[in-house]
Amino acid sequence: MAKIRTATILTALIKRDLSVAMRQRSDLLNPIIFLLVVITLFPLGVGPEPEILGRIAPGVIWVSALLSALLGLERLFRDDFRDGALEQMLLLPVATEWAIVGKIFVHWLLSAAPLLILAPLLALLLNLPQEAWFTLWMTLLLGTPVLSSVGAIGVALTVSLNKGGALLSLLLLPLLVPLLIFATAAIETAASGLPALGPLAFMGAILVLTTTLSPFAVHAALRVSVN
Amino acid sequence: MAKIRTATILTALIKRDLSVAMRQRSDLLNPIIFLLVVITLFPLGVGPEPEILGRIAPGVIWVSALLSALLGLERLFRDDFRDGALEQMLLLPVATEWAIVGKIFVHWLLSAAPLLILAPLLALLLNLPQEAWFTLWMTLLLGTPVLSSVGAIGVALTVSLNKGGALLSLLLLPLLVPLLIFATAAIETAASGLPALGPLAFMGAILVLTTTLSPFAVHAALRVSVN
Amino acid sequence: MWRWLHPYAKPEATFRLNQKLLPWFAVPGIIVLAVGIIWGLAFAPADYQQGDSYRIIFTHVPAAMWSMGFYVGMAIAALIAIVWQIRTAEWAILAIAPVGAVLTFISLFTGAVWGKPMWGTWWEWDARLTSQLILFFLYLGVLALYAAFEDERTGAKAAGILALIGVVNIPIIHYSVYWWNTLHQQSTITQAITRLERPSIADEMLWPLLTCILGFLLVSSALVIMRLNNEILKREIRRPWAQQELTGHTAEGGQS
Amino acid sequence: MAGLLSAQQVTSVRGERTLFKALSLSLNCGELCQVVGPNGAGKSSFLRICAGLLPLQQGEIQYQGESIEQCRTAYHQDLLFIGHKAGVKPELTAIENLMFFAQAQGQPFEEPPYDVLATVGLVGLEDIPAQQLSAGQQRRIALARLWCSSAKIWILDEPFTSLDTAGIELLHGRFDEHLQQGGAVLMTSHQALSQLKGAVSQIVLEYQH
Amino acid sequence: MAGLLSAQQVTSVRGERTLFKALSLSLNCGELCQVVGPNGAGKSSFLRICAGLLPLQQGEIQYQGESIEQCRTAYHQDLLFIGHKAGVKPELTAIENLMFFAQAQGQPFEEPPYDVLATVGLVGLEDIPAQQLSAGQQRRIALARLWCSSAKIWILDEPFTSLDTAGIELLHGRFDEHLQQGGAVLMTSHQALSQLKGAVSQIVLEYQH
Ligand code: HEM
Ligand SMILES: Nc1ncnc2c1ncn2[C@@H]1O[C@H](COP(=O)(O)OP(=O)(O)OP(=O)(O)O)[C@@H](O)[C@H]1O
Ligand SMILES: Nc1ncnc2c1ncn2[C@@H]1O[C@H](COP(=O)(O)OP(=O)(O)OP(=O)(O)O)[C@@H](O)[C@H]1O
Ligand SMILES: [Mg+2]
Ligand SMILES: [Mg+2]
Repeated sequence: MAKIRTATILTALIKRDLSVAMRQRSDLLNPIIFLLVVITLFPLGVGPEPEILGRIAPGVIWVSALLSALLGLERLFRDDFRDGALEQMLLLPVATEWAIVGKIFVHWLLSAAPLLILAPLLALLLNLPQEAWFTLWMTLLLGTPVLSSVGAIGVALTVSLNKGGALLSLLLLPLLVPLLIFATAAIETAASGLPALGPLAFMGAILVLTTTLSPFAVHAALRVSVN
Repeated sequence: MAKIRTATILTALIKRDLSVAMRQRSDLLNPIIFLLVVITLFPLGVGPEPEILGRIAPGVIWVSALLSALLGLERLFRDDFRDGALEQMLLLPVATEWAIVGKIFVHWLLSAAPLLILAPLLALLLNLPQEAWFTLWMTLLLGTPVLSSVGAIGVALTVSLNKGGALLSLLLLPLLVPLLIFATAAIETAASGLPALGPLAFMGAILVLTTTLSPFAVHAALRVSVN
Repeated sequence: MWRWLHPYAKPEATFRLNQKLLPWFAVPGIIVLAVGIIWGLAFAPADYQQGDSYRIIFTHVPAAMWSMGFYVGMAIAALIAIVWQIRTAEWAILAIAPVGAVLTFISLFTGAVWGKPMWGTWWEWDARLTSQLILFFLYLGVLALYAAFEDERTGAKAAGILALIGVVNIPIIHYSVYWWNTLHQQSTITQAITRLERPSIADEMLWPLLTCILGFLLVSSALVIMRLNNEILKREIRRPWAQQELTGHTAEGGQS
Repeated sequence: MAGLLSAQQVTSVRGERTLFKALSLSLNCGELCQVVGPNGAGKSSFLRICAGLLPLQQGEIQYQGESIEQCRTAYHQDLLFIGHKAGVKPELTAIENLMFFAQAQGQPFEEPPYDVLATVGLVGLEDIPAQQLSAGQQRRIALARLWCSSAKIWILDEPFTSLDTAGIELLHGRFDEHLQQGGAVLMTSHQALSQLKGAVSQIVLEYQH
Repeated sequence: MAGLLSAQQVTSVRGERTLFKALSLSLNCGELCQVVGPNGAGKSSFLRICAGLLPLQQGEIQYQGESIEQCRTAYHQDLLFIGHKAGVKPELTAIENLMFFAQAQGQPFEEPPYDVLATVGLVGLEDIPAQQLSAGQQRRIALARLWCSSAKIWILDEPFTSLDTAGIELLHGRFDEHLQQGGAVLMTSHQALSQLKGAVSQIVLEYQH
């Protein structure tokens, strides 16, 4: 019975957050615009040689995924903090960690889903060798939840401050570097025709680790921030 | 006399916004570290070959410019809208356009000035050919105010629920892309040892156009949003 | 654990303990460090490949090792602060962070200076170098987050959470040379210590190096202890014992 | 007996100021307690401590004789807290906000609760985002939760803010009903609660310099 | 004579609802006008129209006989508007907020206005960001503007919100002073202004379905 309750509350929370996001559709577009600009920028900057483009493609796609996740991150708790919805969340009759999982999921859905859909297009535009496409997609699938859940910790820590995104990214990017390294390693291995299971397994481990631990860290951080 | 008044009010506004952004002296450092962190990501993702790094350097630096502009953009009017400072701004006894210029200026100062200061260091770290340094700097100088003032229109439109907002922020994209194209063209011309006056002149034209027109557009957008 | 920690939850007890410990770190620290440096710079033989430039090792390696060690120490303090809500542990985070940041900076700087003759470049985006740079950013992040809060306790707690999470970077720094085949050489010394075998480095170079490592540890610890005591005094300034401490009415160690 | 909700020897320090020391409260079923005091005395802080949102320096808050840290979920299931910031999402309509609140409290409606909206006087405004409603109407959305929750303990921080006289009367009626059904209310207000039928106990906080 | 501020046959439509039709007002020096009506009647809308923040469908607002569109700057120089959202920056301290307001109104202080803060009861809280103050204390920062402005026309939307009784009394005293000095006040409040010495005219708005 208690289990079912948790599920109801969680779906209610997710549904609400999704409809809030859908009302402010323009905010949804910001990360996508950013992605598109980045992807157009590099061929322009580097010149059209397909070979070089292909080499930098994994890095460029991943760095932009990282940065565009950052763009939407602030909104994760900030608006809720300002209008009091965050305290109500802490008062929900479920373990707050579940509610946090819900919020992280919504952020992931809004920021990563477009990326996962656009990934083949980006790979094509940037001339990534075809062998690596699937691996790229896998790294994004495994890695973007990590971006959202680690990012949530940073936002939770800074939500009561009115600091710009700079502080947030200063806190977060160092934590995310391992992910970036494994992801690009995997794609590069795949591009050279080898199986990339090793780095992908590492990413899976990171994924499991962060998604299970981060709700607790976020909860601790929120309790510090909301007072 | 009326002129002096405008200047006083404008400085008051700028001073206030700056102190909102910088509660402590240490806040000044944040954007700088942020840039360094972002720049660190690319070599990690793309690989350390100096030659490739040098080629993507303009793109990388411009992406960071775009990101830091977008990161701060939301704050430009949204917080003011939520706490009522925006209506007070519309009631100031000066032409509202001036106040808007002030706000855009603050955004530019906070997002672009650190970049302009650090640009040589970034160029060094990323191995950009020395001939292109000055041109890179010029493109940033001419381009970043465009980011701020075009971005302001988008934020003003979306500051309250505004159905048209989503569409219009998509329209901003086509405005930004020419800017990027000219910027990278200029840097490349310079890197190959030729004078890059042509593209720079175009950028100057875009700059003049957007900075003179955007305050009026922003004002119109705000009057729609704040009601 | 709690029973052991509990007495030091009282700032005054920690302060007294620190006062007793400080001379045991500071004095030997300075002596050992001086001996190690002079030994390393003046008496150890020149390297047959690198000549004299290898002598940077005597600052580079200790600084690099302890930059990581102090981060772990800071994370442990953070854990204690979060789990048991002990204020002294919160202050310990703040006492360690700047010292650690300086150590990290020294290792980066000496590494870069050493890299120029060795690899022909100041900086390379190699995995070890980059992860060490990230350690520097982490230290700065902890300091920046703390400074960002108006309320010190909130700031310390937030910084503590970040410090704890950042620990993931430490194994990355250490194993980066194994996971990625890069410029930076693999650990000879740490490996030797953990595997109890003779390191592949000449004894005449090893001993001064070990002396320097010990010296760095002692001196840095002394700095941390001093900073911690300052912090305690600053926060407890209104308490009678701190007043007495400052005005110096009671004899040293008179009451505890 | 410990009472439904009790605070024991609670002390709160914010910044460098001690707001109150050794404050105690015992709230039983059918009781309403009003916390009064000048601006900045610490009323909201006390309410937030009671709701478990703010750490307290000393003392304990108990729900049915158990510390609220221990029985967090059970307590929150039985608690309805509305603070200065009401937690109404400005982007969503009144109905959407209400549906969410009901679901979150474990009382999902089968269909949109138009009757509740009618009670609080929001007929005809169902489809407008809360942001576009007047101050009082936004407050009414938050207060509509009082009509669709089974929580026994209500903690309300200045619920009358922005309400017109009719709204205040309505709320008084609802309080009476709730108390008769065995609920309890802990609230602050700068206005006297003279219209209430039941007894009102008061806790007076002074502004400590 | 046209009066200091006058509204002529003002009509306002929001969404699909006509809030009020052909509403007129004439406010002279030394007069206070209170707009009353239930939640959502359109009081705030009317005040915002008078301040020039909201477009009106029909009619005109005049300042000293001139349409406020024409003499916008002069009007805004003589106007002090405090709405539901008071425009106090939560990141800044009380002093910083006040200094900005004074400068923006063209009355820069030579030095920080500690006396004004003392008047509104914020002594000892000068250095705390407004965010960390209580609801009533934040309101007091906004209202402190009434003590450091030379504006003749005050338009205040529910200024008593969150204030304790002492604060409300203080505000009444300030209103009396302002009216005696020849100022004018247009305000809304759900509370009666019984403590005022001068006469209060009322505009009653009904909720139009
Ligand atoms: C900026 C550049 C550099 C950085 C950031 C850096 C960083 C580090 C770090 C973090 C360690 C400690 C590793 C551990 O204890 O696990 C270390 C150790 C060491 N570094 Fe560097 N380093 C740099 C450049 C160099 C250069 C140019 C050399 C010489 C070729 C060098 C030689 C060593 C040696 C011999 C050790 C000791 C390894 C051991 O035996 O454990 N480093 N360095
Ligand atoms: N931004 C807005 N956009 C569209 N409609 C609005 C907006 N603000 C208010 N309205 C509508 O105008 C009507 C009147 O609102 P107004 O704020 O003027 O009421 P009010 O008399 O001040 O009420 P209260 O006593 O609750 O403050 C409301 O029914 C509301 O739906
Ligand atoms: N987030 C916060 N951080 C630090 N101090 C705070 C915070 N919120 C409130 N305070 C301080 O606590 C004191 C009491 O605030 P509280 O909100 O409890 O007062 P209150 O009695 O509810 O007043 P009001 O009637 O104005 O709502 C205030 O002096 C304020 O400075
Ligand atoms: Mg309060
Ligand atoms: Mg109103």
